[in-house]
Amino acid sequence: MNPGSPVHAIPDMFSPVSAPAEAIRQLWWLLGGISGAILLIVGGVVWWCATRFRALPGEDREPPQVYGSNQIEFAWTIVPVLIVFVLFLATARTIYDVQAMAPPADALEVTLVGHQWWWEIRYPGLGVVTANELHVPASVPGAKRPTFLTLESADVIHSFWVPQLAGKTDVVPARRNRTWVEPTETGTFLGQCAEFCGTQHANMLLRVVVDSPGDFAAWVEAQKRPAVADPLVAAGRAVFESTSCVNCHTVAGTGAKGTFGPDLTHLMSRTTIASGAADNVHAQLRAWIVDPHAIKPGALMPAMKLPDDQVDAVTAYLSTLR
Amino acid sequence: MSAPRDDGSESIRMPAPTAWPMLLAAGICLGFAGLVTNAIVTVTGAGLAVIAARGWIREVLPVQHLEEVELRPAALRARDVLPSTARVDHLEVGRDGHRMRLPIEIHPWTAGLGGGLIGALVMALVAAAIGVATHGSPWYPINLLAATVMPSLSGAGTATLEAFDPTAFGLASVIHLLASLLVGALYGLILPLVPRHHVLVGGLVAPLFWTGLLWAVLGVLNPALNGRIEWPWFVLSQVAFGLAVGWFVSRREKIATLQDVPLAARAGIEAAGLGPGRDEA
Amino acid sequence: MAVLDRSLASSSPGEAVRLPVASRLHDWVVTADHKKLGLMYIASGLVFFLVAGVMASMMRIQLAFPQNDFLGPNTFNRLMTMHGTTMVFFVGMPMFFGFANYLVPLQIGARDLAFPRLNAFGFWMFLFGGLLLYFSAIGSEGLYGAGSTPDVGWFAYAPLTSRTFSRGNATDYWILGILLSSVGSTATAINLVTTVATMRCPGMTLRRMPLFVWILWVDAILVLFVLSPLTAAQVMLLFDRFLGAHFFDTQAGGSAVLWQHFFWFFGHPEVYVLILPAFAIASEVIPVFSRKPLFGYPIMVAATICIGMISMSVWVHHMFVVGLEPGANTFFAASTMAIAVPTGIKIFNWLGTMWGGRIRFRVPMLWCTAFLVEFVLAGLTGVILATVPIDWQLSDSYFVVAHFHFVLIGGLLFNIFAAIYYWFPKATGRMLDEGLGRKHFFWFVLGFNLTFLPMHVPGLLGMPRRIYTYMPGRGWDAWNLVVTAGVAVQAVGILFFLWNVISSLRGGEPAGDDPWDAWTLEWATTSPPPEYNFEEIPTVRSRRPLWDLKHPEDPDWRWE
Amino acid sequence: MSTAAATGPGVPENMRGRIGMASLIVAEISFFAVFIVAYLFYLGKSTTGPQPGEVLKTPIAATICLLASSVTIAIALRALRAGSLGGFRAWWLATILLGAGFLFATALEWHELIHERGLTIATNLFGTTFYSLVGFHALHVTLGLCMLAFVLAASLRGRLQPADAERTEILSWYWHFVDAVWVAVFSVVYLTAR
Repeated sequence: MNPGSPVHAIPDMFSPVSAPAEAIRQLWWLLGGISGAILLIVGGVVWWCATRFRALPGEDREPPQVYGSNQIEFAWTIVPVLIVFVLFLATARTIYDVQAMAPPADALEVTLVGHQWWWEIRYPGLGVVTANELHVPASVPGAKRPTFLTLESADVIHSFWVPQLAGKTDVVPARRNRTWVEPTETGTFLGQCAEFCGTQHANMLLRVVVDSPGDFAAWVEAQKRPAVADPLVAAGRAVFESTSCVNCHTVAGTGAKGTFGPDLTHLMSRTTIASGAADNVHAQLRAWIVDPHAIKPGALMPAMKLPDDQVDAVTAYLSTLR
Repeated sequence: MSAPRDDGSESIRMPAPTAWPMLLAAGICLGFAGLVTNAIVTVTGAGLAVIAARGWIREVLPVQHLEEVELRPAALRARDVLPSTARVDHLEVGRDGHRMRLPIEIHPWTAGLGGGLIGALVMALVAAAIGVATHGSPWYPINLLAATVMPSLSGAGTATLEAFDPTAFGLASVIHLLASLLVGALYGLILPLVPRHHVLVGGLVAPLFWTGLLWAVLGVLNPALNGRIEWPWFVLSQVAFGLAVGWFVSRREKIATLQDVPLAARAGIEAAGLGPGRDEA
Repeated sequence: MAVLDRSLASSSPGEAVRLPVASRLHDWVVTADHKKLGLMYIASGLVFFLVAGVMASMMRIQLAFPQNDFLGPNTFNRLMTMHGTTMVFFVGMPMFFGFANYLVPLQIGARDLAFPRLNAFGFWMFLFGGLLLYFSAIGSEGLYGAGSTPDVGWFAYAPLTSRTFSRGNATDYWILGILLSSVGSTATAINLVTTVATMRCPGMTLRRMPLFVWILWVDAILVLFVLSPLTAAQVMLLFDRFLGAHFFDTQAGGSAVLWQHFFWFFGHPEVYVLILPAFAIASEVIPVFSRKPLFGYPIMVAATICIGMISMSVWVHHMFVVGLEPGANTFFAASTMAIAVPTGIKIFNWLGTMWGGRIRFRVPMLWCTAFLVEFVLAGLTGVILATVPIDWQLSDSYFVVAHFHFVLIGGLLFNIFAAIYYWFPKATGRMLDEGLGRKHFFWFVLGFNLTFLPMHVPGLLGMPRRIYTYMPGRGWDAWNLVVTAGVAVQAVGILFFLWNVISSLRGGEPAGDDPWDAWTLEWATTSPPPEYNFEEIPTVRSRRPLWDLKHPEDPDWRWE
Repeated sequence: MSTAAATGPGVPENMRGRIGMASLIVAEISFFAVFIVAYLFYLGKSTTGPQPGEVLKTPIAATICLLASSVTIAIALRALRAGSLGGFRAWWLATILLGAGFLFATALEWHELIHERGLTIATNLFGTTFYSLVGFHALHVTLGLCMLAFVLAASLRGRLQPADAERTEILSWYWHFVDAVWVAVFSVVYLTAR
């Protein structure tokens, strides 16, 4: 991971850094330009009618009673048809451009699983599992490497949307949707679930970290290490493994193999917890363990009601999961 | 309309007010509300619905229940609609007064569409000729046009673009024909509105106008064409199209007879006084 | 005699014989009169409108600042669901049926709808359905025994609505409330279709029918086609929730996407069901105040029918992001863009009507003029959203929220206001106040644009809809604050409106039969019309029967 | 003296009933269309349990009953028009019996499916779509039978005259519609199962 890479705070579709998003921005300018022109023309005609044809006070005459004109009707039918035809052609090409793209042999495959209300991220080819922070390699000249995402849902419909990388694609249960990104700049790009998925839809945030190819390889290596076994936090680990934490969470190399909640093996490698609702710092992590609903009301993780010393121990343990 | 009457005793039969429809609605709604509340609610609702349905049926069968509504006394009825004092202006047409019948001799559909077809043919020939002249292949411009909708062609190399591709040929033909017919129809409608210089307007001004528009948006519309286009040749093929359509349309129209009538009439405005009037309805 | 007294009491407010409240209330409850039912539809629609408007304001307060805690997520989601459901099913629909009920028989010279009692049944089903939906606030099984309104969004995507993810029975209230009112709506639509087909007065051929009636006729036919699929889909959901069926159960092979197909097969035409009455109102108001007949009447009829038909083949444009085949996306992009053409033709024809007229800018015309501009913008953002790749970015973002509020407020609500100002004198015998009306207009239009123009921007900056809170620093903060401020300005406009209605009902200027110098048949009877509408059924010879009487020297029938 | 019930001039009085019934039928058709689409969409997508081909038998007798009832109701109407109230009652009763026969056959089929084959609405997607579609059709047959019975009762009490033929015919449209839906259901459910 490159700590110097910038965080793009505004998820703005006008600053695309990836091929599909770039194609969309181009179409936007075409549509925006034509729409703006039409709005100006129609608005101008309304303004002209409102000023030029306003009745004068006391005027007691009826204007000429005009019923219509077939020629004019045909003309103002054909012009919109032509405009729509042209827009349709550009739309059709872009649809096929983005949707019919076949993954090249060296594409990175990632499976993104939407949960209420967090993201599970799996790299089937690399054996890496993480949550809420998607790392992808930048596609640089000479080493072009698009990332193809398979989108699955564990419960209800969610939607994957990182505006600077690609348009959104829904994450639908019992259905495998595909989308792809090919970022050309490193940095952290923000997105979030875009389909209403229940109580905490608003806090189902997603960060995409685009690493240089070298950084990405280093990150993958770090993720493959088993969880640190540190005697100082053995107490915390004992608490973690003896409570129902393990029913929902996985920590690789331990007995915790639950899949309802995020994989915690490398929890400390992520900058946020609770799918972006809070920063991943000691105080927030502790607060989250004490009562998740104070941070994210309605979250599916229960407050475990642990005594303070046990909370400290668990927090210490989790803080070692780098 | 409503002539006042002296005899206030007249009456009209109207459907009598009734509560049964409301009670039936209440019964049905309660019946379903029981699903989310309590079975007793369903039972009550169903019972109410049966009673109300029975009441309703009795009200309309065998003959529906009407009540006599007495007409209002004459003083309270609507006033007669009186002739207005406002004078009505008319569009003035030509020299023969505003009630003359317009000699409309335009055949916009046939002329415009026919012109569009001829123009399409001429433009295709010119474009193919340009393709042969510059790349030795008539398929080159056709493939470029198809690249508007085919991403596979938009990034293709020159060799691919010079080869024949049946899909591209089909798509390009459809796009070309549709666009030509639409523009041809526009010519048929708009050229008669222009008082003179039809060939200049249709053959040069209009093609230059849309070439300018295309130039502005082609980068998004068809990046492949945009990267490879040679504008002088493009303009030439558009002008060929415009001339062909303009020639065809203006040859079919006797628009000279309309040159001294005002725009409103040339535009085929339908208005009181412009069409044929009738003496009786 | 009692009947006569009643009509006297309502016709001449100055010398009213006041009946006891209970007795007057009873008259309204048991009535089968299309005018009373129409007014009840409109009045209940207005009440629901105020309630849903308060909900919207609360949501905007919550969103004014990032990480605000005015509302919690559960409350916000309930408000969001109820606001959408109410506005679509319990404001938009009753407004359509209310104006259709009141005006269609008057405009075609009939004494009532074809089935007056069925009409009453339709109204009460609608009202009781709405009340049942709102009863969920106290009656449903919520957390800790408290009531809970539905919180699954107004289009209630499966499987969020399954028993697994939506516990308690708030979702059942959503299903039943809409389902029952849909039964009423279908009944009223059948009634309207039959009325227009069979009850027209002598001489009123289809070519002479006011465009208002034409559009509402097409609209009622559209309701017949599209409302029962929603009912069917809701029945399926009900079976899933109560009988353990698997229609939308993704665990048993059911499809979450099928619900979307069914819902939007209803849901998109529904947008046109709501907006067509607005077109009808504009087609009535603009000619009268421009002093010209409607430009291109036959084309307007054709465009209306086109819109009705195409609207049933565009539903997938709500689903461009669910991952359908590129072929399907391309087809539905084409059909969606195609529907812009007849809609554009309508705009041009209204402009053609204004062009060359002598326009009187009274309050109804102000609303219709504003509608023209706002609706063009709404239509253009619609075409932008029909462009599938752009929709991949903007679908489910605040851009969409801004777009459809432009359609439903700038398009529909502006025209409803126009209609209220235009026909209020006919229904009550009193004019609404012009000065208050102008204040209402300027405040509301200003507030509307302050709210919904800036709302496009956070969508472009990546803000999804239906979020109860958001992180600071994403570039959304200032825009959201402006949007919320706009709501306050709109509220001022609404207060002027309410004050205007209340004060004019009590002491407005008497209207007379025909205050606007208009041309359709409803202005040939008294204001308010008697129970039987016309003493004698009128006979018409042209589209503008009153013009023919006012200008015997130059009647329409000579030229049509 | 005129009544509000009068239709527009030149429009026969009976048109109101006809157009009203036609509108109702349009709404009903789109209602059934959704269930038919759902049935076809989920055909073969059940993850468990019986498939249509394993449990459905082609209901020949029920189909004949229902199709025949469309014929008998037409004959009954012709008798009513001709003024033969006795003929009307006989054929009308035959229609009711045929409809009841159809319902009985459906009940037998469901009984077998539920108790012997173990297929309920909650079993799998096939059960879900099958019972909904066939069930809603049966519900419409039941409603139709209630209305037919109502007319028969009126006729037996001497309240139905040849002058009421028009209303009765409009009711028969509903019955024909229910019949037509069965033809669609039969093709979609039973013919695809073979």
